[in-house]
Amino acid sequence: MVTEDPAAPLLQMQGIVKHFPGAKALDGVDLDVRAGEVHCLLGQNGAGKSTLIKVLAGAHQPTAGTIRLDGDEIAFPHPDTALEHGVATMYQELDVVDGLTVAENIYLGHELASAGFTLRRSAAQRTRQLMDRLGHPEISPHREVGSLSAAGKQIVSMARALSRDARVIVMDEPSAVLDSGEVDNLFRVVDELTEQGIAIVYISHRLEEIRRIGDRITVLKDGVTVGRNLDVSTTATDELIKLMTGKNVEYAFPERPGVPDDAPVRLEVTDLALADVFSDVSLTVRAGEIVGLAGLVGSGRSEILETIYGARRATRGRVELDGKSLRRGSVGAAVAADIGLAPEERKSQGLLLDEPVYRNVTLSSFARIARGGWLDERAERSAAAEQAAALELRPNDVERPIRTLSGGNQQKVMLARWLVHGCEVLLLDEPTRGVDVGARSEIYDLVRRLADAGTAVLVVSSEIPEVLGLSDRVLVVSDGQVVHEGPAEQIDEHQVLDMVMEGSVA
Amino acid sequence: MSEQQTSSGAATHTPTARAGGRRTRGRLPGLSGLSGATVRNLGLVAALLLLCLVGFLTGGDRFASLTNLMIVLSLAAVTGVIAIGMTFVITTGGIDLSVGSLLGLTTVWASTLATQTMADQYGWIVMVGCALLVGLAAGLINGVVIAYGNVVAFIATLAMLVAARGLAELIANRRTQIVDQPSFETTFQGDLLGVPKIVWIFVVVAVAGWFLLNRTTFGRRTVAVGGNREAARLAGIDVKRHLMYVYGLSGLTVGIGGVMLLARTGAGSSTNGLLLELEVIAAVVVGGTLLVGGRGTIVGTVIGVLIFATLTNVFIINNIDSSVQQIARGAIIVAAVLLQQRFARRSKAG
Amino acid sequence: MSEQQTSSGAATHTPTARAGGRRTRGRLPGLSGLSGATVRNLGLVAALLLLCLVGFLTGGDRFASLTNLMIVLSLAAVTGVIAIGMTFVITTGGIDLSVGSLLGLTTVWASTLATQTMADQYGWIVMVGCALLVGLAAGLINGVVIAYGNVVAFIATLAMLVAARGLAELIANRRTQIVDQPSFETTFQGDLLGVPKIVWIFVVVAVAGWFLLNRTTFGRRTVAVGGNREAARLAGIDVKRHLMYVYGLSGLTVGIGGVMLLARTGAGSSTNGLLLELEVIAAVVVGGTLLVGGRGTIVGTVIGVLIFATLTNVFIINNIDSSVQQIARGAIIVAAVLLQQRFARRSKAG
Amino acid sequence: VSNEPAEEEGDSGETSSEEGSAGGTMNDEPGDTVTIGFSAPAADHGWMGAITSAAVDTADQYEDVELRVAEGTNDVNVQISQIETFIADGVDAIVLLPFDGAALTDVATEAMDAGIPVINVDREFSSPFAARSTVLGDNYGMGVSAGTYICEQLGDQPDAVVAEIQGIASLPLTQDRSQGFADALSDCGLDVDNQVSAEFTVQSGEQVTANLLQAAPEIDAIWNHDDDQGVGVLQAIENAGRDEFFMVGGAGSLDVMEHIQSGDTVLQATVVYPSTQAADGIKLARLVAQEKDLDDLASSSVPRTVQLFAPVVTADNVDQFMDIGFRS
Ligand SMILES: Nc1ncnc2c1ncn2[C@@H]1O[C@H](COP(=O)(O)OP(=O)(O)OP(=O)(O)O)[C@@H](O)[C@H]1O
Ligand SMILES: Nc1ncnc2c1ncn2[C@@H]1O[C@H](COP(=O)(O)OP(=O)(O)OP(=O)(O)O)[C@@H](O)[C@H]1O
Ligand SMILES: [Mg+2]
Ligand SMILES: [Mg+2]
Repeated sequence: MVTEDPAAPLLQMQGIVKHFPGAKALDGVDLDVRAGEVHCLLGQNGAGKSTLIKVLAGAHQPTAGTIRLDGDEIAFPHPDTALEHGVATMYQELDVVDGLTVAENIYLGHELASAGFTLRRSAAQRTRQLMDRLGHPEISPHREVGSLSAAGKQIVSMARALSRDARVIVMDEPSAVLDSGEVDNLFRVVDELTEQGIAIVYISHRLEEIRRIGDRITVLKDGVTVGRNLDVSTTATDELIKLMTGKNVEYAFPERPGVPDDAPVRLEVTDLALADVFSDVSLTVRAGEIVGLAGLVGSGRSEILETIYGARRATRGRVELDGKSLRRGSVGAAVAADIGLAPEERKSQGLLLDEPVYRNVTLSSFARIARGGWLDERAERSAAAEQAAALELRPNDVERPIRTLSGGNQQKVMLARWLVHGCEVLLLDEPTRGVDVGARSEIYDLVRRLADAGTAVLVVSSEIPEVLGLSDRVLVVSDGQVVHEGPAEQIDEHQVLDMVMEGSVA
Repeated sequence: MSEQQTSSGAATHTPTARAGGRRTRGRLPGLSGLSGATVRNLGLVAALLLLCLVGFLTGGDRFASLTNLMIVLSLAAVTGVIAIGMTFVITTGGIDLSVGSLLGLTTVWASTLATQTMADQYGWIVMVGCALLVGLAAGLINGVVIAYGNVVAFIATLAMLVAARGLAELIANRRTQIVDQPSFETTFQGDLLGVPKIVWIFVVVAVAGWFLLNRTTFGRRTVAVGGNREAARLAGIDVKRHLMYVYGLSGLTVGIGGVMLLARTGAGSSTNGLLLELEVIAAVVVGGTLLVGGRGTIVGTVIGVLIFATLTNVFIINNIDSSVQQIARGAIIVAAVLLQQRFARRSKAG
Repeated sequence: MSEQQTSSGAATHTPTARAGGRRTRGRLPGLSGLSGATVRNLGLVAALLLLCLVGFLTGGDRFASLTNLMIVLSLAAVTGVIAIGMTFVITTGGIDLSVGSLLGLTTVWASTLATQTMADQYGWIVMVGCALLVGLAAGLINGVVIAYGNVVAFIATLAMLVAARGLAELIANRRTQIVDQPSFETTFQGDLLGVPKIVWIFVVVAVAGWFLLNRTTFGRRTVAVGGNREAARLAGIDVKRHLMYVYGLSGLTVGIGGVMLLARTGAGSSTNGLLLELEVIAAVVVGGTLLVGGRGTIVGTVIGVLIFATLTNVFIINNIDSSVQQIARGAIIVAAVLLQQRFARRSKAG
Repeated sequence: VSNEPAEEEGDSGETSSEEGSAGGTMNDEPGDTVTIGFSAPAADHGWMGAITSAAVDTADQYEDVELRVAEGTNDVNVQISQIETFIADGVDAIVLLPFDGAALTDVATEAMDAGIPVINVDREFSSPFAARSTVLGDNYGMGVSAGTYICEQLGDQPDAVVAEIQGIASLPLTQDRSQGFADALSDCGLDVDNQVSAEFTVQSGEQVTANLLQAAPEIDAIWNHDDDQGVGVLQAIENAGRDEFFMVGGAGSLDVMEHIQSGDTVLQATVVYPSTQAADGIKLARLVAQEKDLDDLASSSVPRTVQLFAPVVTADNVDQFMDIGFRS
């Protein structure tokens, strides 16, 4: 139900330009959002989506351009002002404070207080209401947010946006850390909100989500609006992808050539267990095989990978590579044995954000790059540049600090690290989280090429279609137990969901 | 052996553990949000009790007496008040190295001939006001340089440390200024209900600090700024202004400490507070406040301060050579932190 | 005026600047990957030059002479060597508060009667070996406590500060031990090619430190550990062992500093190095190494140390009251940091 | 006033300190203008502050003296650099109160070799060639004086409890004082029962004393090394309400002398440790640089060593000492 004239935009952004020192993130972007609609913002990694909504939120000051709310021109010099005008934002980088409780996080900046003293009881009460509304009554208002999973934090972030008297709620890739059950929940809330006439700006790289809830689409490319006022129901996927990438991309998974029966077992995991997280995990990955781990967020898949890798010390069990046992709890031993891990949280677990690309690429390969502890920077650069070219890194410049790369390109750097090192076993945790369509298919192709070259690959992903599409064999994990194992062709998304469905976000 | 036992025990309990784990992520089941802090403080309390036990075993009644308790508390009072302010600073992820030398400056400024003469006319409020104002102003200067000048706190407050000591020397002309102001002395010296007045002040400041940190928007924002500065900014908090206030608060507690020190020693001197900064920071950090910011505990700070004060007391009661004292002190600091961690870990594992 | 000029000058060059900027992200044109650090160092060099200008204007030839240069360099040498080690520690995101008191300990240990007697037999190597070993061992203990005991560096090294001072007092029995060992004196005292030998040592250590940080895997790991500890761990670096080595390195540089100080003063005393830690850290941080870790610059550190040494020199030459000196010193520290930031910003904007 | 008859027969300890007042000797006649470099440790306690102030005041009295004051520092490395700067500047004389005598010996020798006379004050160099002249306090003697005084008072009570409050324990001078004190006490069969060390500061004096009083429930006598920290010591005693003992101070601040005079505290005596040493040093340096003699002496030149006496000030003789007391 839309309350006002549906055509009159509630929010209008015109000619937004934003320059960062040395980089133009936005170069004239237009966006108009109507009350009660879900307006989707599409674009490749680095297209400027997050920058645009940060301008809208008052977190960045635009170099040029105007913002109108209800037709009145308005400026948001601080995040505060935007919030006061009813523009609430869920940011892409989780914006919660670990040391505060759920209720305190939700009311941060607009605390319920009298004379400076916080009113904890009413804050808790309202938080409970918000959590009920979001379908998570089990998250207590007094729980410390640091103890929540990424999905739980995303829910707190959403509750915070709801706690503001918002007319426009901006969601920057909210589903990236959510699994399908959670996404359903999210969409139910979005429906509720739009019925109240609240406008939603929704950013996601998953086109199927946009098909489900979107009304209209704006497409950004290189900081410019290239598609506006596109109707979700009538715009073809090919067309969207073409707008975003400027070319036709096959949005499909690579062929599965099939693993020959005599392929040797590269990685063998026997009865692996980590106290309180998972137990009795046994699996094998053969040379040239891609094995997927499917499951809900929080089911323990990341821990399985990290334990195999030695980043966590297994309480029980064995990990063997080509028949040789690996030392327990030693990443060094795993790396020396040519096992590589591309971790789940690229930024916090994988990259040195201020260091240039080439140093990130060679970080695990000193044994190859250095002689007697002395680095050969030229060799480093050329090794990195070679991989950058092969992976079509954009921009193809290995001197650039990683921080300035988009998510998809950062992920490519992570892969390049293990390509330079040369891996027999590659462990990939959420390899396409926050990665745009174009880069996604490149990553799929790359993984497949690696497998074809004889690498054993173990992939974790929360997007079930991705696991099913990419892997040769799938293991379904629920609550720390492997509940199913079988070829990927013989199982579909619904069956997987049925197997894992009694999980929880918190 | 014991590992085997633990893991098999865990296996038996796995269903419950997982169920509980789902709600509280591996914390002890049934404890609310505060439990983490409480458990960490348990380790500290254990360290303090251990120290007291040693004190009792070696010192007997000389240690375990009411008088001695008051001595320890008086000893802890000045450091303690300043440590309360420092807890806020460290919770924001900052540091304030200037507290020691500012303590000297406030005592000097509040006890100049001019101030004391004015106090003879208008009462002790002049001296107290002077100390508080000087502390607050210096703290705000720190805050402005750090928040608006983007100078890293370590350097900004180190500069203040050096400068304030110089200023104090200039003002005092390197002499010790004796407090001879009856209204000040009667108000702040001596006991109230058998407890030294400066200990009362410490108690009041600690309680006020606890409420400020845990029950007010100011305190919650302090945690937010330290825990995730960008998130705090995006939530609409004026981070810079808040940082300025926090350093101002630290300066203010130094001012209060200055008044207390004047009352206790009866003299203002530019040498007051020499090396105090390290002791205060150590007490706060041993107390469990994270140096990287985002978590602060007033209770922990108070216990931390008491541990250091008790340590000094036990040493002197046992008439220990001062060099040996230092070696022992170093070892005990590390031991206390390790003990605290052990508790924290065990609570997680259990 | 001059600002106007600079900006219009920049405008003329805009096309080139942009072309370069596309490759190097807003760095000054034509500078390679190191340019960020270089530009930041420019600000520091400017601060140092400014200071020298003041020195020249006020002191004339008394300042601008070769003798005076050597005086400044000798003053900087001991602090400088220790600051090199500290740069590594701070680059990992840690801190080492124990350097001052370890300096005292190494000078004492290397100049005991026993050591000197052995040195009479086996040569100066005994004293040097003793200083280096003591420094290294203490540093490694710091490292073990920090890396494997998970004690936060501030506290662990503070404990070492206290304990080492106590130990030094015990060993020296609180007396100053005079160096009376000819082979040591002839080897380390006096000049070589007109430059004091301790300055040569400083130069060698600084150059070695630069290579170690910028051209070896050890240095790269140091930056990685400080930049993102978890990422370093997952990349296969043994973070704990590396941290232990880094603190060991810091201890080793203190040992070298101890040898230099023994040569300079001819006496070992437990009071050597009092409060040196703050000065060293200040020099490193003013030099541009980030306290949060992940970025370290040896060149910056050397300039930072030189700034502090020159400041002392200029003050003495100008016969400024020592209280006023301290106030000025505080102000100048802040000014230097602000100047450096200004350069860094302008370079980005250009 | 330096030739007052009283002084000739009385305490010789005053000889040197009396020179601090505006004198009328021949040597005070203006001569060639001389530049004197002065370096001392950080003025981080009252006595050291008084040292520097007295030096500056004395230099101000002479229009022919230009004084260069280096920043007070407790870092021997920096202090060496200060002396090096003085040498490079070619000052006419250097007055040096080293933070650590041994550590500054080499550089002082260098100065002497460069023809710049060095007057060593208070903390002695380890080589006789490092100074033209040395003005010494008598730290050991100070301890002896304090111990002897306590012996006089308590000599008949072999089990009397004696406590000692040191200054900074790690300084050699503290060790000298304690040694003298212990030696003197042992002469009459006493020993130190409780020993604590403060930091020469008021605050630390108060802190350790509060604890000391708790550690020792019955005390007969306390010797406190330093009157500056004594302010805190006295306050702690007052806070604790204790008065069963008497106390002897050290250094001789004016406040302490006033207390002794009025008898309103447990302070019965103090041992003088002249804060005018550096002032004497300046005077000597001026004479040496102008190549004059010390005309109060019969011998023809400035003496190599002037060791100041450490007299005990009690209520009986305090009036004589009031004017050399320093405001701590
Ligand atoms: N603070 C900054 N400083 C410099 N450049 C920046 C900054 N923030 C963003 N950029 C650059 O601006 C461009 C747009 O980035 P933005 O984060 O808006 O992309 P996005 O569309 O949200 O991508 P993603 O889908 O990966 O989230 C990128 O090239 C990025 O490198
Ligand atoms: N540090 C920790 N302490 C205790 N329990 C933990 C910790 N980290 C994770 N867990 C528990 O381990 C389980 C699995 O966590 P995790 O979120 O990594 O799984 P996942 O399947 O990889 O999900 P995601 O898709 O979010 O990565 C969860 O039940 C979580 O509660
Ligand atoms: Mg984005
Ligand atoms: Mg995961």
